[in-house]
Amino acid sequence: MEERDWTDRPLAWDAVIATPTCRVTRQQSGYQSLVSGDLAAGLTVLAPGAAMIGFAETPAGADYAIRIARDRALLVTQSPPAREAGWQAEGVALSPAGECYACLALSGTGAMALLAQGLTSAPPTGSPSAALRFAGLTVLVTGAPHGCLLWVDPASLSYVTGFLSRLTGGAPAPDAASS
Amino acid sequence: MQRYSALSLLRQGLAGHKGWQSAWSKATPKPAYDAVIIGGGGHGLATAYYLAKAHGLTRVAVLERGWIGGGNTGRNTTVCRSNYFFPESVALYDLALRLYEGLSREINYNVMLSQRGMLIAAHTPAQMEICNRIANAMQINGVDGKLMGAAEAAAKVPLANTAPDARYKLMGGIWQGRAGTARHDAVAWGYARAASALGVDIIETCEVTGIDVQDGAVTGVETTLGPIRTERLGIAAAGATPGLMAHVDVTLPIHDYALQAFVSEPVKPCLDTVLLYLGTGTYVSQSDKGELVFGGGLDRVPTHGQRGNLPVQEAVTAGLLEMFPAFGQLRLLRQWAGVVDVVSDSSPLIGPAGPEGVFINCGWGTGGFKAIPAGGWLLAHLLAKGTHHEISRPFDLRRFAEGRLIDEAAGSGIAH
Amino acid sequence: MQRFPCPFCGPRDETEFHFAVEAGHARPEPAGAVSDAAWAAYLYEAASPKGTTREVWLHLTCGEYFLLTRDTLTRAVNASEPLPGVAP
Amino acid sequence: MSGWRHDSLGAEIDRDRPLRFTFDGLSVPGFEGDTLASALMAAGHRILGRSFKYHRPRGLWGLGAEEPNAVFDIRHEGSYLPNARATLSYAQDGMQVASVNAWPSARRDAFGLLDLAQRFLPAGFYYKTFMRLPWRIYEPMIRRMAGLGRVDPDYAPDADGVQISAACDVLVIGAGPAGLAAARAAAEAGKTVWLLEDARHPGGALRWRGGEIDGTPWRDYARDTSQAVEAAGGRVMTDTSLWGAFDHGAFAAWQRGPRPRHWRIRAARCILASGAIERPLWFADNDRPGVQSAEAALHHLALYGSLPGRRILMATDSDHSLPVARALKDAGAEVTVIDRRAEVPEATGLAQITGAGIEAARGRRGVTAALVKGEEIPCDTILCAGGWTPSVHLWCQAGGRLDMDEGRDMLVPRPGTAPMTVIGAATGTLDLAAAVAEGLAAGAGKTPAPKAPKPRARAPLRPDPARPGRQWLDLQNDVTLKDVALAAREGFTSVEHLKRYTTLGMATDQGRLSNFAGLAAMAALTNRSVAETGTTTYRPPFQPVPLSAIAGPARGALYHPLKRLALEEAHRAAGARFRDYGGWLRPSVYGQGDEAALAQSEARTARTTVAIFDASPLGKLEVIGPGAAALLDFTGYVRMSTLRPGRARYGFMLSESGIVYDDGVVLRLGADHFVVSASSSHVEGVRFVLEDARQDRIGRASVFVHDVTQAYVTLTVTGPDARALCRAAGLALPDLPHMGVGEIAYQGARLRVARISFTGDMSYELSVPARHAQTLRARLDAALAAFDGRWIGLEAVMLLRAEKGYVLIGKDTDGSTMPQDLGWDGPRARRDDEYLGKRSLFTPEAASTARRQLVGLRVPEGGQPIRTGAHLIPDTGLRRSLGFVTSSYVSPVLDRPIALALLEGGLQKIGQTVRLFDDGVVREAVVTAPCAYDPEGERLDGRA
Repeated sequence: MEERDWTDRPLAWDAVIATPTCRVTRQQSGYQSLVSGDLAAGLTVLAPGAAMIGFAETPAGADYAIRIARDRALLVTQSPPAREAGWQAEGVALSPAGECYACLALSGTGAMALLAQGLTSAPPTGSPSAALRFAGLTVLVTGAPHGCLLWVDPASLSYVTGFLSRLTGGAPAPDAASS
Repeated sequence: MQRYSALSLLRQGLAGHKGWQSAWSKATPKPAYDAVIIGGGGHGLATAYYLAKAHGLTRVAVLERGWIGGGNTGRNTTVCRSNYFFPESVALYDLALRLYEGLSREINYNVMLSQRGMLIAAHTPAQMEICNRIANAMQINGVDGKLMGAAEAAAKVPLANTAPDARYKLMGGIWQGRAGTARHDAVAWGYARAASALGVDIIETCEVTGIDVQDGAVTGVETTLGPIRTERLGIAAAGATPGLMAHVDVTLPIHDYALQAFVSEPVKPCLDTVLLYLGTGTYVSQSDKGELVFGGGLDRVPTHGQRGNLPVQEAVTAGLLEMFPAFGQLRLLRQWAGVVDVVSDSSPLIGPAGPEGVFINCGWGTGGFKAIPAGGWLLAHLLAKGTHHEISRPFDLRRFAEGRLIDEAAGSGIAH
Repeated sequence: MQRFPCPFCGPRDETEFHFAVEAGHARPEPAGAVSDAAWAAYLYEAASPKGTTREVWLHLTCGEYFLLTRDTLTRAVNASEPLPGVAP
Repeated sequence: MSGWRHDSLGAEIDRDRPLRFTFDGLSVPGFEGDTLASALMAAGHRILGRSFKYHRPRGLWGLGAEEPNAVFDIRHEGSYLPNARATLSYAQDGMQVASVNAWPSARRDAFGLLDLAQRFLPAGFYYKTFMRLPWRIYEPMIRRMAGLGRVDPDYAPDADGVQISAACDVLVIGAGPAGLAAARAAAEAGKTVWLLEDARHPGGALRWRGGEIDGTPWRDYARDTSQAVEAAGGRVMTDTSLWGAFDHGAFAAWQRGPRPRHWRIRAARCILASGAIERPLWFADNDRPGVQSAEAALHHLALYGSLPGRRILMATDSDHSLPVARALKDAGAEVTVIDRRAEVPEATGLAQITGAGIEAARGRRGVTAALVKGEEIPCDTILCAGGWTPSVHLWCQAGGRLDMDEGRDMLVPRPGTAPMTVIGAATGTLDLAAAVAEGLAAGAGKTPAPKAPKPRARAPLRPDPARPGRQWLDLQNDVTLKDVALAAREGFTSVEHLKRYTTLGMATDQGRLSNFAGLAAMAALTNRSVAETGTTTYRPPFQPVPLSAIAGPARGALYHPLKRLALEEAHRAAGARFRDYGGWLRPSVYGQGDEAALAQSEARTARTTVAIFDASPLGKLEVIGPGAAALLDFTGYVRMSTLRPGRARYGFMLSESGIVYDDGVVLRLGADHFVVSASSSHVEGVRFVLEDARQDRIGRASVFVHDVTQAYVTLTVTGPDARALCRAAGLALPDLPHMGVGEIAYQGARLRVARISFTGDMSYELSVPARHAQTLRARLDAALAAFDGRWIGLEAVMLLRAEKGYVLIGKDTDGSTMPQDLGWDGPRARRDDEYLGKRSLFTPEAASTARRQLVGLRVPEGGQPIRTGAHLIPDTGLRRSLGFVTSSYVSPVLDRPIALALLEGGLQKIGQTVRLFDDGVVREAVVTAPCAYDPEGERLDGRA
């Protein structure tokens, strides 16, 4: 017996997890930027029309900002913001964030129940921040028409997909089985 | 003191056990004592015993707000060890272990010190290097520490996880053969019985509500059973110490946290050592009754409530099963929590504090049980002589202002 | 399993929070004018009250430091407020 | 053989589906729906186990989690479960069931002789003997005797437990009549209700007693309630144990099934309807097989058609158990009621002996007679109806207190002491209609009115110390009344002392049967009331819960997540081997064979031509805003406000106690824009330090921190040919000095170039957005061959930096290392502004010259490498550590071992010989400066 031999490979990023009530797929997002400071002013100059969304909220348009903190958000836009990175005169800090977050779509009637398996408590209701602890990591959760989107740091993507596939494990999702 | 032995058991057995006397006398407070000790846990009772035994001071009272041994003495995972890094710590904990080694015979009470050995298990080359650092530190300090390789370590814990997908594989670790466990309640009762036999008053359900000070020196304590005069006050009250010291306007570098412990249903022998996994932070041993006794990290919310919460239970249990997948067959039987007083550098506070005549012995954090004999020995020395024993001097409160911290977690990379 | 209110995010599980320090520890400055004892008191001392306490906590997911008033014995949470200077 | 099966009764078994299992090797028939207890009873098995201490033969007592005796190891279809209670385990075809703590079997246990020595083995006997030799000598024998079931070393249950979090308006615990009524009322009021039931079916005692709830047959009521609860968005879950009540309305439940579920439930309100457990009676040898709970007998008869015997005595002191006697008689047993009351209403058709109780049981391996009024009455079964003990565990877990209800002779919840509403038998209400009324009121949100005190009808039933013989209080742990008397005599009179000294209540039934008895006995022995004697605390779990359910799926690779590189697959394809470095899975070396040799070879290449390594985990914290420089000046040991844009500077972050917390390079991209390269395992910690200072000191509107670590992949090209390789790869690198920072366009994105060296050779840190990582890697890779370059892993990088004496925080430093100990005294000596940790650098200890300081070590020519972890000791022979070796390698370019160490007063000892201690072996080395290679830094600019 010696050191752990790390030969297990990361799960492919395009792996699909499917259960009778839920599908998990990787989804491409638009351009990501981290924006801090005066968020209202920031959105006006960086992505006019983009709405700010909180936990499990579904954006109306293609451009939107996912609120992380009181003065910080992840801006997701279809084209890169037309400003240089760094400090903006409007009192806003801007960092292009490439794929700072990888986006997993959980869709189907069992999506929220699957999400709840990674939380230490029932999902919050009406939280202005989309950030929360999932499976021991800080992730962002936004809404989607048929479930939710889970935004996780790319280095942990393999762990998160591994976690989700062990949870679903071919067994029916909890909604279908328990009552 | 009525002597305990196989023969006395035999004799009493034939007499229907009618002749056993109370293990310790139930005392009521006298107006004054030569020394008063607050806290009827292991440390307080040991202090009283050594005051009487080693220093001949018998006008001594131990004040316990509940029942003796009911605090952290009766709420821990019973591990005894001295596998520490800094020489100051090794001297302290090895004094405790040496006193433990002769304790059952000395106080004629079987505290069941089981020196079954303890393995601190490492999983990566980096951890093995740290383990070598500690093993060498122990050897230099005259303690039986040894670096163990994978095969030797695995032989000590036959059921440990060897699956290829184990998160933490056993690469080896530090072995201390003299480490082990002792019966926690017996330590409190044994010291109480021995102290009581020497004339110490053990006063239960007596809570201290104030400390009397005149001209900068202690003159007595106020209690729920009335005032008691004394010019020497020892405080061995763990998590209650900050509150007691607040009476004399002393603020200590202590935070109180809940530490949980867990017990499985009893099974036939399957683990013969004490094991701490560096990877999971979970430690486990099997009691003589067959239960697996295990624990892990603190509940990281400062508290005085003796209750644990679910997230830590889940993490510690997952850690145990990651170490021993076969233990997934077992069930949790009991869970409890103690309030531990954690000092900023995770080493205890022993020495004078506040008014003249007041001495504290606290801040043992998660590691107080193993230190009971030493804690008692050193506090007794302070109370009797008014000055430090060489072993307790480094643990004086002044180390913070001097910047002379004894930070084991930082020094060894291993928390208590 | 306790639940603390982040002044911004709302109630969240204890696992999302990290205890920072008891409230009211003003940093003594400048360093040259601070005694060893005063500095040690600032760095290490804690009242650890049994009962009501006011503390600074960090909400790990959003990064906000805030003030929490709670009872260390009953674990009741009384109030949570942002640090001074936060626009409501 | 006394138990038997009625030919038609049994509401929950399916007689069309027979099955067979083995018990201690004997074949036992049963039906689908049987528990092991009901099947074994029906088949006539009486001795089901042996007691813990005396190995007394024991039979079935109860009907649920309180069962202390019938505990089995069960093997079935590849799964294995030790210590399973017969009452809670359902029989399945082919199961192999074995008794525990007995050899070779419970029927014939070789250790049964121990009972003969019982008089020398009183409670706590082990505290009084076994002291002559070390305990470790006696212990193995005792350990072998102890324990119940066995762990199967070859069976590891799957880590497939599901953990789910949920919330509800009203949590109702227990689906007996009171709980059903409460759930119904709450659901009809529009609340989201979760109704949890431990048993497989709702109904509570009505399952075997029958009856109506609120005017409706109970089955219909239960069905309608389920529908109402689900219609209102709630859930009804059976086979689910609510086992823990935690802070702030949190609860934990274990739902059984093929994949067990661990539920964390947050409830706005909780209604506790956990019922009550029948209390035993105390008489001599009340532990004999055949002595059972009366209620359990009715349960087994009505649900499974199982009867414990044909000649049954039932001892009681209330009317509540008369239906038990009647049902058994109707089923064909001969039943005599022994009623403690002198005057009782005539129970039609039942033989009655009034004004009497059982004084002793007769029969060694099972009841053959009972002693009543001094006369032996032949019987094969003694049923005990000793009254009721409310199940208040969860109430107490939630902080609730208890009151002694003298009239009902029960400890009941004291209203208002815990955030729960308790109803039904759990609060002492045994009357069905009253319990239902309490449920309806509680479900509608009302707080129940305090109960009217009930006058005490007669002296309560208590263990009687005056009676001869041994009376068992705790069956599994073998605690008798005499043990409690001994505890009282020896002063262990507080309830907690009693429990710990005698082990009463510490068995796997968690004191359900014994706690009250022990309490009552101690009260009687010490002339105190039960209230004065006190109660023990109940802690989770309410009943034993599988560790695997609590642990959940966080096992193996899911236990502590590892971060993975975007280029992991490419590195694997290039032959990389991986290791966990501070939570990141990174290449250690490339290729097969001895790791140290590979690392040497990689390092040599990096010194002679060029090498590339993946440095992506290095933190990238952007600090942006007018207050950025001030923030970094305060949080850093080295001032950054004086850094020019386009340049980088190495610095430290200290804790307030002056200890080096992290090191790294800060890049200044613009006046208000910095990037902090935190070390890979400290990214989050450094970010929170920056946030703290920003929010609490510098001003939260003037500076912001963005963690963009994972947006980029960073590949570091290092070696004399670094620049040439980059150019060969088609990168139009700007002309940068050492510690210069620039940017070039790369495939429509930006590639940041920083001339930062962790190896001492010319290095280019190339950072591109992750989506361009593959092409950048491929281009560099393609260019490698021309230079005889290679990819190198972390082991080689560690070696290269050690040759230069560059520290690795946490490896070459410990929790006492300050920057001056690393030779960085400048800012401490010169900075007059405030920064984190400043004051701590000036305590008496911090100013000492005898601190442990970083040095290098050189072994004599031809000497072997030093092992990391070796200590430095004085040459005076004193056994004292002066420090220790933190890093050790063999340098391929120097062709000799190198090492770094922390040594007391080390900076003044350079050139001196010191002694090294490693596992008892002492040798010598010479203290050197930390940097062993190219101390002048001439290689930083690469090949000319």
